Amino acid sequence: MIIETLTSPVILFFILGFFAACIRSDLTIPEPFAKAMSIYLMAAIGLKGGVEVASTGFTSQLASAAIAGTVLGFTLPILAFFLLRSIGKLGAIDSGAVAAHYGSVSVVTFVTAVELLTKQNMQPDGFMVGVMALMETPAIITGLLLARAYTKRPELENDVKANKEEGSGILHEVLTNGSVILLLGAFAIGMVAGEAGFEPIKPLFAIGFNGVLCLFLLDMGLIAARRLLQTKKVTIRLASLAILLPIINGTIGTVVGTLVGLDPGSAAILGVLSASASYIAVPAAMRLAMPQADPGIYLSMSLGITFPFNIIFGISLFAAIANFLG
Amino acid sequence: MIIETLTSPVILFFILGFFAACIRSDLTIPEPFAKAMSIYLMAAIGLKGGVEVASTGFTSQLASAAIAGTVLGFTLPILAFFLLRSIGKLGAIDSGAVAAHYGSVSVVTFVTAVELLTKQNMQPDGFMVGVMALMETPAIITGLLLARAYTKRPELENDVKANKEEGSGILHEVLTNGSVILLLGAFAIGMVAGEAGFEPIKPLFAIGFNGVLCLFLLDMGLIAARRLLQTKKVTIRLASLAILLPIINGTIGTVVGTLVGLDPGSAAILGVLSASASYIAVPAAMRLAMPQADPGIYLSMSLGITFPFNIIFGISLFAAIANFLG
Amino acid sequence: MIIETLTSPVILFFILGFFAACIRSDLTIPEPFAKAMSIYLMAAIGLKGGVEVASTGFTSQLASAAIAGTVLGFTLPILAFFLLRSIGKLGAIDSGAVAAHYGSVSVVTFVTAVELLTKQNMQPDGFMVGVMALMETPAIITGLLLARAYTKRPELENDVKANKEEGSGILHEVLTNGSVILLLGAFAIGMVAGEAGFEPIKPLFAIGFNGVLCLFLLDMGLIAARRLLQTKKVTIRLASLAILLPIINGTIGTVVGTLVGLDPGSAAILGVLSASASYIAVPAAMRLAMPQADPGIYLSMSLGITFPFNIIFGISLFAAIANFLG
Amino acid sequence: MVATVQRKRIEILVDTPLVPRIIRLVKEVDISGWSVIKIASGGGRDGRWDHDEVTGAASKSIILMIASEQKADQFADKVAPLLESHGLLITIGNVAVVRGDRF
Amino acid sequence: MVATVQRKRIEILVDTPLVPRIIRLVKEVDISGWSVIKIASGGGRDGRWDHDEVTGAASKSIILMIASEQKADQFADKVAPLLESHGLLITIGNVAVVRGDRF
Amino acid sequence: MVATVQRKRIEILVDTPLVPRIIRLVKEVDISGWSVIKIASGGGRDGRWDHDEVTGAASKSIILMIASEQKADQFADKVAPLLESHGLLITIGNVAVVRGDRF
Ligand SMILES: Nc1ncnc2c1ncn2[C@@H]1O[C@H](COP(=O)(O)O)[C@@H](O)[C@H]1O
Ligand SMILES: Nc1ncnc2c1ncn2[C@@H]1O[C@H](COP(=O)(O)O)[C@@H](O)[C@H]1O
Ligand SMILES: Nc1ncnc2c1ncn2[C@@H]1O[C@H](COP(=O)(O)O)[C@@H](O)[C@H]1O
Ligand code: NA
Ligand code: NA
Ligand code: NA
Repeated sequence: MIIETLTSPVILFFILGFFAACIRSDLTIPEPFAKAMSIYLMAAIGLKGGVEVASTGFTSQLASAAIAGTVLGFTLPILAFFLLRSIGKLGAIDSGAVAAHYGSVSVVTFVTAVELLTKQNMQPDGFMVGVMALMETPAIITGLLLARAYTKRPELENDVKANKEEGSGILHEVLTNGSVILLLGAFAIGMVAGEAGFEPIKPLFAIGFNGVLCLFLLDMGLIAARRLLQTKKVTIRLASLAILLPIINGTIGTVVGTLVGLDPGSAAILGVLSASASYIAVPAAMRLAMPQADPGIYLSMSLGITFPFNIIFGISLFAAIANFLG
Repeated sequence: MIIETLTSPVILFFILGFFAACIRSDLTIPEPFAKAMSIYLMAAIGLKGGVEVASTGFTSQLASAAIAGTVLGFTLPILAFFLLRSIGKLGAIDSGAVAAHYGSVSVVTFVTAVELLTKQNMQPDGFMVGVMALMETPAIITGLLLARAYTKRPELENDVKANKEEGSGILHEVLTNGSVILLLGAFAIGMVAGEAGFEPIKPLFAIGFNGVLCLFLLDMGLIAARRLLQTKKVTIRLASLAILLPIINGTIGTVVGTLVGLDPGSAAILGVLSASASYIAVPAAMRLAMPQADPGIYLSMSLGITFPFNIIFGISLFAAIANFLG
Repeated sequence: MIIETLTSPVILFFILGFFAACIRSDLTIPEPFAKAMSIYLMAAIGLKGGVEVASTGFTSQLASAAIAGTVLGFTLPILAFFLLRSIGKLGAIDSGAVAAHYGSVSVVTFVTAVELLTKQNMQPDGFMVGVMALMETPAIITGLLLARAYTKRPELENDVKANKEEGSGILHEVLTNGSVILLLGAFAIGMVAGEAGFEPIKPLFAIGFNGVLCLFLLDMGLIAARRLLQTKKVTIRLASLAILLPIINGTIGTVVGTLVGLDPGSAAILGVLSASASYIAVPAAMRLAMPQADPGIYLSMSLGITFPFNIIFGISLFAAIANFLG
Repeated sequence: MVATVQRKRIEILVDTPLVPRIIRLVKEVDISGWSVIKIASGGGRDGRWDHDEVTGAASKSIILMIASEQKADQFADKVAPLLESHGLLITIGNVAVVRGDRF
Repeated sequence: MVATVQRKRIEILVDTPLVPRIIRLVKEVDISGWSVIKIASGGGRDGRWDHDEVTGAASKSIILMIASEQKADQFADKVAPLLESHGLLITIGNVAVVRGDRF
Repeated sequence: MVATVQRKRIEILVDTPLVPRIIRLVKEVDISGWSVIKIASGGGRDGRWDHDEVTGAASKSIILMIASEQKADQFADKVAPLLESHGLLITIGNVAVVRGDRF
């Protein structure tokens, strides 16, 4: 599958962006355009998932996938936290922040995986979009709790005071996060509208999808490489963890997915979700909840290393594991 | 029709946006993307209307609709002005400004109405796009004249002086307003190009249309709800008027449309145009022509209340009236 | 062909934009949307060219076109430079800067020409996209060398000092220029993916193309006319040159294209490329390399006069010449 | 040490649709130039607003000008009558302009 | 000559996700309003960053406020504890506000 | 009362394509950081221009820096030779920086 991956235009555009940034080209995608594409992609996958669930109905697989995803979201950061402290030599605050990123998910990695798996006749179930939405936030809570548990009081004092007022603020922010609302909302609209209601808007959301994904991954390639080139914060140890963590988490996710009875495509997607690291929802939450944590570390690891790794190798790896187990 | 309305993805996306803003989600649509979608929608409806007129030719119905629309644009603000002063307890300047908004039109309400009516086999005539363009500006003139006629001199003095210089400026601004030019220009291009010339650009402008409208209404839902939540200026009296005025104006418009011989679909659209309130062209003109008028009032009424009312209830209402009369 | 040109929606949107700016309408296309469209257009033509070359393979025509294009890019600025100094009465620095613009190319002129020629059954070869990418930069080097050769030392002194440090900087900027990378990158992706790999992304890149081009030319019309109206720097002599230079360069390009054995469509495109003047890559390079050169001159000439001239008359002219010679 | 001159830095916070009207006054007092900066969001007596809106009528901009004290005063006098009705906020600060004789 | 009053011009450079937290402090000291300006790009001890990124977490904004000296001091006291942990840069300058009694 | 230090607020108005060249000079004098703000539109001797253009060559930005007087002077000396040819406008004002010892 790795060869099909590397000759797919979607991935080639990612590589083009990565390459352009490496030779320090001035190519840039305007930020509002990138945001527009990400809104489009989330609306489209939400809709498609909802329409699919509308025709298959709720199944027991859906329930087990939802539970498995939520449990993974809460627990994966724990292992990550201790690896980051021991191998990564990070402090408790930075470890908690990074762990939250790796427990949460990356929407673009998910979308790319769905495209690549579908081409391999391993199309995952439509409800996995809903599972992704469920997995966005639990890791934030675990990450914060771990950081707090392992931090000496004075260091967080001002923050604790601020966080008291903030407390519910962060919970609110996490639950009403724009991408969660958009994904779940579009999912619900897809379910209400069904195949027939989806028909008139299908041209935009289904037909244009792959092309938009190409342009979006072009931008992600630029951003990932620029992060990597600019960072001064990522040590060899951290760089290794940024590859090790997705392999560990992704394998756990794929195995769990197989165990709870998902088909290979969906199990692979659960692996991809576990392996992927957030770079939108979690960084914003961390900036608010633990401003002392260093964005230079968590963004460079998740965007600069883990994202490209998953896009180019991870997806194929978890597909292979799922096929082997399934 | 109200049930079809409430299960249409277009409307569901509006409700999703409204809901997201109500739970204070941070979901936002980047402003340049929203502007791009509004340019796209105006170009698309202009083109489609022009292509249709190119095939049907000029008809007497077209002429009567144009005249009816223009007369409605000039006269509807008069009733609104006196209701706003008496029931709404607004001063002359604010009443004039708000009345101008309700005499003018909302492009998105029009577009949504065309989509919903077409689904009900009540497709309006293509030339109604031209009628809409004609209805954008007359109300501004009536609103300004009313405000001036009922204001004590000193209050407007500086402004009158500024307005002397400005006078032709505002007229010019109103006539060369971007959305008017774009609508009429695309309409003309559609007429020149005809069905054959439209063919190569049809994929973008016809096929993608419904999907773009969904995303645009998602944004409008966010904006409408945020307006409503932030405003401190809208009293119960004004809120009631923001629902009463579209009902009155829309009924007048639908009746007039039927009387001048339009088919039910086009009469309903004339009703929708009369009921809708501007939130782009008129606010900008008011800021210039009567800076003392309070944007907190006119934007909250037109965007926060009348727009959602029309989208969810008004369109179905005027369709029902038109069917009843037609 | 000129009549087909003037009734094509693509050109009509350009004229609409030009007209709107002339009557000083406030119509504007948000900048990030315009940039997004230009990225889309470049990706799309790169891909289409690459896919075509993937199916035809490398031909001797491809090689001669590439060589002809590069040579034209290096040499066309020389004639332009002396005409600008003698007829245009410009100093050496401004002459060099303007000459660099006219030796380089305009992507949008190219795209529009391909659309119009295809409608006339003169579809150019796919590899001409690659030729365009090759022609973007040589003229910058010639322009800089000419300016330096004909400038008295003291005037450039600070600059020479700055440029020593800058030297490789400008070369690097020119070679890694965003549009060159995107064009060549998408071209390469098209070649790797081939017809089959292109299939899933075809809907976005092929079907939407003409419509996007309409909206982009609407913006170009606005920009061209606003440039023309605002400028105080363009004398009658310079305005005449802004029409004379594309005629001369375009004729040379078409003749050369025919001589090296291109089919009429491709020869006409080589003419269009020669005639067109850059307004993105070269201005940015000139601002860096020769900040003393006046942007008011080169942007007004290339965007305000030459661009509209080529779109409306030039393309038809070079098509006629190519047909006559071919 | 490079030479500097003392100038006024004038900032006018204004509704975006009114920018052209203020620019006209700028030109009347013959100030050498101006620059406009967009406000992304803000809040005041009316509560908070955000700029991410389709209707540009509620957006705000800052007009920034560097001018001599004399021209700054002239401009302030000219713009004062519009202050209330147009809801302007005008601040004037001191800056040193490097080789700024032309301003 | 129009009347002016002396006020403080406060600029707070802050990570965009933290803007709402600062605004809450602004409201506590009852300053009449604030305006937010986006930073397009920048650089500091960590090297350079650009704003053209999907993740808004790295973007920066300036909060601009005009206030009386007294309120500016109150605000500075309130915000000081967050200074280090939130990486704020706060500058206070003097400006004359034209007919600025309400600020 | 929180402690403040006196610093210089330097604003450089410059064509956007030239920003990297100025940043290089900033780094040479070891100023702690800089922030870039986009100009939306403006006008000068050449008449008015707008930023909404495909060609970025005509767009302008402001580079904002907070620095000590000494570094501000060093920077001004360094940038002075480019002033004319690059059409820069450089202003230097005084601000108090809250707990600003690191700038
Ligand atoms: N006095 C000024 N104050 C603020 N901005 C200015 C001033 N003069 C020029 N500018 C800016 O610099 C740009 C170029 O001005 P100029 O070099 O005079 O053509 C203008 O478009 C403005 O954005
Ligand atoms: N003291 C202030 N400092 C900075 N900006 C302000 C201030 N007061 C008001 N503003 C801006 O002016 C807008 C309108 O304020 P207001 O006129 O009080 O409703 C606000 O949204 C802010 O952007
Ligand atoms: N001295 C300064 N002047 C202006 N902006 C600064 C300065 N130092 C830092 N910044 C801004 O603050 C951001 C973070 O800086 P730092 O905290 O040093 O990494 C930079 O990217 C700049 O946008
Ligand atoms: Na994960
Ligand atoms: Na109306
Ligand atoms: Na050329």
